[in-house]
Amino acid sequence: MGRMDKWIEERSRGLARQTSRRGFLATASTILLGAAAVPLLPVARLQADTKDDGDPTKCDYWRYCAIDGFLCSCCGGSPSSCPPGTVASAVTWVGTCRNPNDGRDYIISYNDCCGRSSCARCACQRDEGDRPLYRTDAANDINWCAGSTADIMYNCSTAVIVGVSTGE
Amino acid sequence: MGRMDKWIEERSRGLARQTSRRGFLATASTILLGAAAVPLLPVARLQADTKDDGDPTKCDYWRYCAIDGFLCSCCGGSPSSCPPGTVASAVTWVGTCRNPNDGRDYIISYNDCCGRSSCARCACQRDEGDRPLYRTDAANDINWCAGSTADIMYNCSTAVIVGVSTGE
Amino acid sequence: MGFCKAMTRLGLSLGLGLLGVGLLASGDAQAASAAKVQPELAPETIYVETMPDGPRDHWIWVGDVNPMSSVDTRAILFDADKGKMLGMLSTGYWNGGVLLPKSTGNIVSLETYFDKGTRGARHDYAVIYDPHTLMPLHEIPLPPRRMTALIQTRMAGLSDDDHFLAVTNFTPAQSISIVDLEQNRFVEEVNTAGCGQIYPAGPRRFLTLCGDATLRSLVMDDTGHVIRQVDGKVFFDPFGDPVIVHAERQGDDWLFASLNGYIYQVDASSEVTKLREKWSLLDESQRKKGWRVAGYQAMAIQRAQGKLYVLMRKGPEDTYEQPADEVWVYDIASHKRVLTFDLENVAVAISVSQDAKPIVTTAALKTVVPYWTLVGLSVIGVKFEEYDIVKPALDVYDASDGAHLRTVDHVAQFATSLQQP
Amino acid sequence: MGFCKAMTRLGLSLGLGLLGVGLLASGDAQAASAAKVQPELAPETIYVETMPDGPRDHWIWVGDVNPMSSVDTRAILFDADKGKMLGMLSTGYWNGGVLLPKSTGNIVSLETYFDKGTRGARHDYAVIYDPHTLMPLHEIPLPPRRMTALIQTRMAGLSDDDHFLAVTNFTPAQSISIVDLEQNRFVEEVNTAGCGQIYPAGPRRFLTLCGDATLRSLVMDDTGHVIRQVDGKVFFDPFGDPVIVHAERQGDDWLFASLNGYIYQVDASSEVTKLREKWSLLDESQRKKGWRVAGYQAMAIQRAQGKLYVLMRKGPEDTYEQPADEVWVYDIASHKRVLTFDLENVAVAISVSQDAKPIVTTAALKTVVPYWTLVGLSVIGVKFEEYDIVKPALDVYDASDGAHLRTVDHVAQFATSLQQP
Repeated sequence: MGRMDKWIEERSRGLARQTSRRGFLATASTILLGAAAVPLLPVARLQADTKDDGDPTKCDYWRYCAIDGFLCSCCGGSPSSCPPGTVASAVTWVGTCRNPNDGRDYIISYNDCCGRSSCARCACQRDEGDRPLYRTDAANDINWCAGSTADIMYNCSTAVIVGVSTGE
Repeated sequence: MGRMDKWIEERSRGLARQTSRRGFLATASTILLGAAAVPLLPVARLQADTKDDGDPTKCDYWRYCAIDGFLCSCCGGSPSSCPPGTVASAVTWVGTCRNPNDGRDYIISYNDCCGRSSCARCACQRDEGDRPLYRTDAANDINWCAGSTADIMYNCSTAVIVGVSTGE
Repeated sequence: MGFCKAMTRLGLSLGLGLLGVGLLASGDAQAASAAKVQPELAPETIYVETMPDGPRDHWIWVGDVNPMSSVDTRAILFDADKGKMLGMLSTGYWNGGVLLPKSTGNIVSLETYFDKGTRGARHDYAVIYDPHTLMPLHEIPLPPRRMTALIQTRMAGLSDDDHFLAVTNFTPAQSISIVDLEQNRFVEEVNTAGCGQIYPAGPRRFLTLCGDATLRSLVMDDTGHVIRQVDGKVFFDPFGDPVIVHAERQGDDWLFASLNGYIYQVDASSEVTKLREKWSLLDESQRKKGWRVAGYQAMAIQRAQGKLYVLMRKGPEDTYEQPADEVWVYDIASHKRVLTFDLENVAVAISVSQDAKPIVTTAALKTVVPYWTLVGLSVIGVKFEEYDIVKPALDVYDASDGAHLRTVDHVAQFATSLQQP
Repeated sequence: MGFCKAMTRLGLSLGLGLLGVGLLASGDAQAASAAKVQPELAPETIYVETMPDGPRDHWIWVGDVNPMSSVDTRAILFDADKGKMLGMLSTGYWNGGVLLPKSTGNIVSLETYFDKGTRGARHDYAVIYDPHTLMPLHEIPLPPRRMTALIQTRMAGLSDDDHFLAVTNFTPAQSISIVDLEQNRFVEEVNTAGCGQIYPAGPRRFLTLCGDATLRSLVMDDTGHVIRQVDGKVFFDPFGDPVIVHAERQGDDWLFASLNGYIYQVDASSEVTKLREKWSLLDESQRKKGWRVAGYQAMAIQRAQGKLYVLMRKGPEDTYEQPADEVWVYDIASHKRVLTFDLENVAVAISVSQDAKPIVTTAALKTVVPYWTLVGLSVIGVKFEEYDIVKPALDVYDASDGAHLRTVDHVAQFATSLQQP
């Protein structure tokens, strides 16, 4: 390969963890929760409000480290809310992302929003610890609207803060 | 506007009759026919076979002078046949196109093929004598699958030779 | 090949990669120190948004006919000031936008479904959505004969009191269905052979545009039954100078633009509609240059100011539905052109808000790489597919001077109509 | 602005404009003379095509998950030799390809529909299509629990005698539905907690891949009822070196590739499945460089030649589903790499034909403008959206030497699977 080539090769290698054309579904280690239930995870005691800088409509927003889908923030929702007219998935999967503002690792719950056709805006795929389908605890590519009251009709993905990871 | 601008302006003006981003449906003067019926048009006595050069998978093929839709030739059909699994529209509209191979004007019937989702290949729009919707005899933009046995589910458009125009 | 491969992957990655690297890096840097001083972020509970309250003057519904997948059309709501998507409706097969009764604030969507997606029995509905939750309130069955065409404006209309809805049918026989939006039920289907598009004219009257160049009055009783159809006077020459179907209303008048750049202003105050006056959008030199009205939804009226906003382009008559390059603004009373401005991106639909500080929004087509790139490619003869290199966008302008305020990307798969709440 | 406007219209026109002008011009030129000497073209009667007869070895079904409009997925059939589309199926919501029973030649499609497009009751069907007319022969209702994921291969399977169909369900509880394709009826749904994807192993046995790293046997009687489920032996380390789900079969063996570049070759000849052998696709230097199996449908086997075709790329472990850059070919018996070739365009799925002169087809991603254009833009820091600048294409190669034979453009909205008739 020529030099230009190598430059591109390196460049894209470096970017590989940030992006991927691969999926349109959500990713990262998975646990089952009722939509309102408390996650069965180690969660530190929490206080109110702090810095949460970054643009939730951009794929590089810190909470999206393990997301894979259309960003609800571009679809009428937010990192923690579904667009009007949709329902939140009853099943959610979580990832652990570092908040660059306080350097802490947060457990993020990637609920799908369901019941409308694909939002088709801000497709975002970031693959941390993605594993094949039989590893449902870490499986990417699964449509997690399955089991929602709107069934499998996938619209977009959120990134809800569950708490700070006390780390393993 | 700068010179580059003007150049482009002229260029695109010149091309305007060939193409348009506008429609996804068929165009040109319209008459109602049973799918198999004989068109109520002046048609000269015809002999068999002659030159019909040109690429039917390209929008510039001579028969498409008044077409507006996805070319069935790119979808499993041909200028005179619908793709497998579809049905021909019961209603058709016709245009008059000049065959560059023999210099004659032919009456072309633009049957839609219906019953599958958009073929989504070879979108082709060429606007000769396009008129607004109330001019159904010349209206563009109408989904002519209406009335077909597959109803309004539009898949692609054909360009069938009806005969040589004896002129108006 | 190695080149091509790597390039493609670069293409795949570039979109967000650069930003990503930057942010994460800086994040790591702050980490150690920040952790000590800052409190933790509080846990959240997911919820479903409802529409924000407050003024909706600068909200706009984009109608997406999604031609590559017409089974999956949408109506998508944007806040044009914030450039933010607020929500969307899935509107079934080949819908083309929504109707917006002011009295209830509800959203009316004409939707078509087949038992098995693309096959089986067809079902048409007038679906009424709650404006706060965007959830369906009523699904009113209609005769499965709704007309589908690329232009969807004027395919249906609301009576001035929002009590009744009229829907154009095409099989290709032409008829009109009447729906009662207070009872939420279909009333009746009336034969309107030779007439199609719909223009409201009062609480109990719809006009329909006929091939004989007249606007016929459909007069209803209080139950929505059409008690008489009254022919109008011929108001234009359908062969010499046809008008486009997307007319705009000002008071009792409907303004139709023609392919040759005239406005046919129809007096619809009485059941027998007639031409009030014909005036020109163009002087002779402009007309000679080939300037004409352009796009699918080519006109919008700012009612309080009495201003007509028109999408314009230069080209042969047959190109009257191609994307527009400019907006020309007219004072309706004096017929004078009071403003012109270039479009940031070519556009096929235009709307203007009705508030005191109005904005213009356009359904635009934006190239996926910079324009000059495509110029360069075209100059050296590189070909690309037209529908590969443009994406629909929403452009927002100051209506008073045409200043471009912002462009919202990826608003639809293919947007052909704009509707204001 | 004038510049931008005009450019956009040029962009819109360029695709076919140039050719068009040329052809019409020459046409006019010939006119006068030609008319005298040539007979007229005969009138035609429109008809509907049926599938051509003859060899289908080089036909390929492309599975289109159409992520931007998942309501409208398709399966599209191409003749890879002619580069011609032969027909398409509309396969409803989030289908991902078809199953192709050799014995009947029919096409089996798993389709999901909702009463009103995106809402209302869900209905799943196994739809059987006639291979000549592409019309539905049977629509067999299934429990509405079919699993949907980006990877659709191995989500369902056919018994070796094509009598039974097994379908993976996910609610997220896991189960498998059995369908009788001779009686065209659903037989039963069996609980397979912890196990999902399906791999046929004989006329009355399906294997399902379990989270505990085993392949469990589901043994049926002649009516399709599962009479026992038999656990297999653990054959890989699901945490240390997970295998990808798209395995390929050679005789009684199923070959699974792992994220670290090993083949786990499972002996499925008996109900208790076990690892036959583990062998490596990579030497240590290749592994150190980060080479690994890539894409969604990453492997294909040319059975007669005993050759394994693998999509490969360089990158971190997490990127194992990103598009591949190269194809590496192995002799299965000797485990030796016998050929490598670059891909014309990066690809996410691969298939190889089973005839004497086999071809390789790939579901590729091609940029909408030349690669070097995007290099140029990226070098100067111009950003573009990844999903704006690539379009799915079908690449065709000579399987014997990897020579690129042709690229077929616009084969889908987003192709993730390839299936051979």
